[in-house]
Amino acid sequence: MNETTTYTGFWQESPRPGILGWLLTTDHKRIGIMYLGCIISMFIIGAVLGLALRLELIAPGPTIMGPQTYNATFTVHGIIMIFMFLIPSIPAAFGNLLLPLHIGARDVSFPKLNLLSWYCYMAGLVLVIFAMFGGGGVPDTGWTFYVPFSTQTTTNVNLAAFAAFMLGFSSILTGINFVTTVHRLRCEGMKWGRLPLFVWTLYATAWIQVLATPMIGITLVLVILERTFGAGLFDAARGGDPILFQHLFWIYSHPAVYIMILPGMGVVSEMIPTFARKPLFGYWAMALSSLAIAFAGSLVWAHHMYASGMSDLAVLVFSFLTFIVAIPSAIKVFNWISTLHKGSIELAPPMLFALAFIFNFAIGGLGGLALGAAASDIHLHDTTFVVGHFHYVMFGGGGFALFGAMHYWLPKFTGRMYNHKVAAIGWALLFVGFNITYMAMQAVGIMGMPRRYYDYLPEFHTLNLVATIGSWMLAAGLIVMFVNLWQGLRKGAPIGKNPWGGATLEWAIPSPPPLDNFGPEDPVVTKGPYEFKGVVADEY
Amino acid sequence: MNSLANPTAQAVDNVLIYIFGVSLLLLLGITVATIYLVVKYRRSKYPEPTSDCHGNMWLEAIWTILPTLIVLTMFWYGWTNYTGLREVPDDALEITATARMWSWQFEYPDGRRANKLYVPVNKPIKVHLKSTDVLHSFFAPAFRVKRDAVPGIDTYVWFEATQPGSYDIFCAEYCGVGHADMTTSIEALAEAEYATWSQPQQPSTEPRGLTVLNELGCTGCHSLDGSEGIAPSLFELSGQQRKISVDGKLSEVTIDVEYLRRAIREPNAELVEGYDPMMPSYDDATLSDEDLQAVIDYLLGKVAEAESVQINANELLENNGCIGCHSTDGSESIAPTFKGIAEREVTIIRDGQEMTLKVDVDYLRRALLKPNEELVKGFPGIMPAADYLSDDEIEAIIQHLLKQ
Amino acid sequence: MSEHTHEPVPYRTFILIWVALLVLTAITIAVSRVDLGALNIWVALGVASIKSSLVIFVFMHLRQESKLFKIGLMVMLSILAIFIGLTFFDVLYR
Amino acid sequence: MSIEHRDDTGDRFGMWLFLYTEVILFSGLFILYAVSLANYPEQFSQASHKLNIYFGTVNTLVLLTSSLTIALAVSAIQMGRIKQTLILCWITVGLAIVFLINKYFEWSAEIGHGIYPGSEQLAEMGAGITVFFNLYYFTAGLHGLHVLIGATLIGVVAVMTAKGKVTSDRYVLLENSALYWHLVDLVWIFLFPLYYLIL
Ligand code: HEA
Ligand code: HEA
Ligand code: HEC
Ligand code: CUA
Ligand SMILES: [Cu+2]
Repeated sequence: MNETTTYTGFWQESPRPGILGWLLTTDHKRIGIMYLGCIISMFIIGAVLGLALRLELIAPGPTIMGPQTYNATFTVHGIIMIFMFLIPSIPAAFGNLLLPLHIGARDVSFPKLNLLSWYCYMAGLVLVIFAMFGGGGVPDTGWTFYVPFSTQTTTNVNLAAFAAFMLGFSSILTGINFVTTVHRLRCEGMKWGRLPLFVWTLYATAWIQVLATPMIGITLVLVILERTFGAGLFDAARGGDPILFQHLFWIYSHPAVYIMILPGMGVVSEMIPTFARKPLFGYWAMALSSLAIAFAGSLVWAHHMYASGMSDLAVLVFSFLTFIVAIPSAIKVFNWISTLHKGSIELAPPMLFALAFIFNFAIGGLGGLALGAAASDIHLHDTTFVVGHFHYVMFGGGGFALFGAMHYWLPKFTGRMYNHKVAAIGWALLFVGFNITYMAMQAVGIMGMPRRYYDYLPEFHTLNLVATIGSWMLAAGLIVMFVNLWQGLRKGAPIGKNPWGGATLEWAIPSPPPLDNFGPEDPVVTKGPYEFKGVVADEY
Repeated sequence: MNSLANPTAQAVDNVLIYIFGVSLLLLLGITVATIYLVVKYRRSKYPEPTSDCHGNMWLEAIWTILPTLIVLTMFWYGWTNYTGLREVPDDALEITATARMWSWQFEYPDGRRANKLYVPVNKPIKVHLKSTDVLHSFFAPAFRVKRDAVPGIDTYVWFEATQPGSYDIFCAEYCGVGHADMTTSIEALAEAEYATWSQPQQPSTEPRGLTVLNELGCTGCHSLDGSEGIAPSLFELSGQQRKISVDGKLSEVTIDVEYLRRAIREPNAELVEGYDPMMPSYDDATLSDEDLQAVIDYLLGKVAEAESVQINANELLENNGCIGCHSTDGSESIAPTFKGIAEREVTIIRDGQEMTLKVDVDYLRRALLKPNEELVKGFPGIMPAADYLSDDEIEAIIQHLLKQ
Repeated sequence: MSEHTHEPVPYRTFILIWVALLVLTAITIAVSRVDLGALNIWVALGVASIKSSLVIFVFMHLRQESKLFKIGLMVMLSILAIFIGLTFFDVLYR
Repeated sequence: MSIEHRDDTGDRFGMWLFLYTEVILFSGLFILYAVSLANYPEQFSQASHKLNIYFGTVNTLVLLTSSLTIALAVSAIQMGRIKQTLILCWITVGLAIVFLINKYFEWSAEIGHGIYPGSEQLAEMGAGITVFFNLYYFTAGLHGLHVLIGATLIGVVAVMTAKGKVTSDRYVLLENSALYWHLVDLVWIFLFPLYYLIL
């Protein structure tokens, strides 16, 4: 990079100066950065609550909190982690930062809508804060809002449900934007077969956001209406059906887990070729399996309900469909591993996260198979095994992918590099601590400890203690990682255009990117996203 | 997880072992392959990749078909064993479990109730699940069975204990503050012990009429001791005068056999003044003529026996879930403790106003029957009204509490 | 015209469609007064589907849009059908 | 980057995507309807008879006609007939208001009879009927909200047209509001037979 001294990038260039330049911006990169800031803050709040949960479970009986506090804590932990952290994480933050760059566009299709979606997200955030501190009591329904409990409890469920509604709306707007952008704004030469995998997964995710999210909207509105009018739509005594609520809830919330994991898979599919300097193995299989996951993932929601009292025929059908979703995931895992074959592998920090992703996701996903089988789920349902399963896929998968993305792309957007050694230490602590924590949770779940229990029988003590200790190691790893990133990205050594030797479009423009992304000329693409011949990594 | 050779546990364990086994192999394979490749093709050894292979149709086909076959076996095995959890052997003993915030009550075919699930060994047990408020879930880890109790919908589980012992029951569906405390146990008893347990404790000496009154739930509304509630007491009826209204016209009758017969067969034709027409009518399908006679005889003649009704207040507190929220040892989490309640001064909130009262019989009766009208300060208004208990039972509980 | 717009639809077409919609409305009401048992609901839904196709294809110009729009609509409708259909595996067989 | 970038097809596609989400939003209520109808066929038909079919029919006509006028408005602006466009838009808004007034009278009458979510009278009519009316109120209420939003949208676009911000070669805003309005009509096309016409 020649103009290092004068070059400023999108951080400084802006039609409006100062804070308004951010709050009123329609630039996808600035909106992405604002999302990222909020998401990481929410993650830290949620994670501290998670740590508190583990601390309570360090020994049987109330240790640091009573039952009501515990229930409120896991509810808020769950709502934050799902609706405010993981669902928007990669799509809204890195999707916004990268989607236009990846397809050679100057922005998304609807920049103003994009900003509106960030404001919806903020509104949801503020509402949750009101729900927590606004009197009436912190919501205590669990993130699942199951009726009839959620229509009876006296806590601030209405506000929390409305907050989730707003967050859903924000997610829908992002989805609409991304689908349209991918269809309409690909630059010249950017054929479907040349889209980076990250774009494919964002595209598949965006369809889920568009087609599934409204269902949670109407479901939560119904909960609010039930609470206000007492209509009894889910009350069996008045002709309603409480199990129907669960259908409506999971029709969204199962596809939502693929909103959480698909973009992560996309991130990993970017990093593995780059650090193996080899084209992604089975490009079309990878692209189509993303769509397959999105589609098949919409058919399996009732696997959360085998023990709910629904019909046995439904158990048969949904168990079958659940196993079908596992197949495209398996295809992805095998293709990632084959990409390594005969490559030239560098274990840079993002690659460490990518490899950890594969391992964690495999454990979580294979655990999902035990949950998908009808007989074994009857035992495992609503035990801490399920809690272990979803932390493996959501944190070990989605979370690790996000951290990987931060290590991989943030230098691009700040123009500075963090310390690689410290990053590796943070990663190791995180990886080991993570596995100790959640492996122990899975084990105690197999023994039969139910979830959402603040107190438990003595025979579950040892493993819970192990899990709690693991969570401290995890926390230490996270702190090391965040501090290192923060310092590196602000004060680290300046980097050139392409620190990793990546072949997608963003690596061909200066770091940080200029406000108009590609300068005056629109880019023209002539080769696939993983053709590394002739691409050289900059020294930094 | 005690490893038990009971049928439901075996059905589930087979599947668990199969799936976990295959998964472990897959995980091992994936991990070893990754580590091997990462080490072998490290950049320090291979500065440039030695292939730029874009993929391979055959490999893609293999790792589409192979996983498909694997998951299909898992699915099928999981499903067939699941049917084993759903098909109840014909000779099962049927017990009804009622879940409520936050306790379990088990009711046996003979009407006996308990708060632990006593079962004989080597006998299939079918447990019908009911809920009176929110979702709960019956979870017995040792038998690997679990099913939600859903208000208004009938669900069930079945299991068979093959060895005597005590096995945990958890509530596995989140149901509020007391969720983690909603635990009890299955007490599997050897046949002989179970036989003794299921003997009626006191051989019935009570008159037939009284039995019928209890069985049909009359005592749910009517007291037998003179205390008036939602329905007139049935205490010492013989010869009493009653003000009744027929089609809105008031008149007075003296209680006799005929009056009682009409009052039971067609209760709403003649209403006792001051009461609502809420009593169901009992035709001869539910109440045979003989039993009706027995009831009337009992009501008119053997009044004195009413006092012999024995109620064990301690059992009532346990079986009705009071102990699920109220402790007897002075600890307080969800609800005020019963310990020392008799000498207590309570601060209550009624209609938004705070006031302090001394605990007495009337206060306790209000607290039991209309718990949410006067809330003890600092506690949520979550206590269900105990109005399904008979007046006698209420009275017994109050007396018992005052002795605490 | 340019790539952004398409040919205007003549007023006459719209008015004809409107008349068709009114006729179909009359038909549904008429049919609904005849007892066909469980068939009633299906007839009502059938007529409603015809009416909505008219609205979608003509009033909403779907006819003139590219394939993408049509595929999108199909995807949405099949997902909808799946949501409703699979729910009935539970509700009808409980 | 915020250099003006024009892509009307993209804008319409975005609108269609938004309409999909609206359909799914309503479909939550339609699933509840379908399941309850399967459970309580007789009660649903009884309850349906309690609804006033005249209100329903008149509103159907009103909405179909408004759908026509807004469709005509799009053709009008394509042909550059601004004046006609404005008139057609305002007729549409007027019809929307008629719809809402009609709804107001219909609901007042029913609420006057003690039929509304959570009312005691409704509870006494038994499980199936209660469900029917709850669903009816929620669905029609949500639909009414959409009528309100759609009418506002069209009003705003009409004002913009009058000011020359929506023109004969730049009218995607009008097209998109029209699309939204047609959706409102579509939902009613299903709502009407499902709630008013079950025998
Ligand atoms: C990111 C989120 C995420 C992801 C990706 C998944 C993925 C999967 N989940 Fe998970 N799940 C959750 C988040 C997620 N889940 C959450 C949050 C809950 C609990 C919600 C609550 O109740 O609060 C839950 C609960 C849950 C249940 C209900 C448990 C219960 O409550 O009883 C079930 C049951 O079927 C299930 C199954 C699956 C399956 C089969 C997959 C599959 O997609 C997994 C596919 C992956 C693999 C199969 C592994 C990788 C492949 C290989 C290693 C190759 C070899 C594989 C083969 C040969 C098959 N999940
Ligand atoms: C993405 C999703 C996500 C993530 C990342 C986590 C992270 C964690 N969760 Fe989470 N969890 C959920 C989603 C998630 N959780 C959901 C959906 C539920 C279900 C809720 C319900 O039942 O309704 C749940 C429930 C749940 C339970 C079960 C409650 C119960 O059923 O009884 C437990 C118990 O241990 C737990 C623990 C933890 C822990 C220890 C972490 C840890 O990973 C957190 C460790 C991290 C830290 C402690 C942060 C340390 C870092 C800092 C302090 C930052 C410092 C920063 C700088 C200096 C810059 N969680
Ligand atoms: C769902 C929990 C719950 C159950 C079950 C329950 N209670 Fe309570 N009870 C409460 C709560 C909470 C209060 C305090 C608030 C109030 O006064 O209503 C209370 C108050 C009382 C009081 C007044 C106590 C005082 O300190 O003044 C009595 C007496 C009582 N309950 C008896 C019973 C009996 C007998 C039963 C069983 C038939 C029972 N309760 C079942 C929750 C419960
Ligand atoms: Cu009852 Cu949990
Ligand atoms: Cu799921």
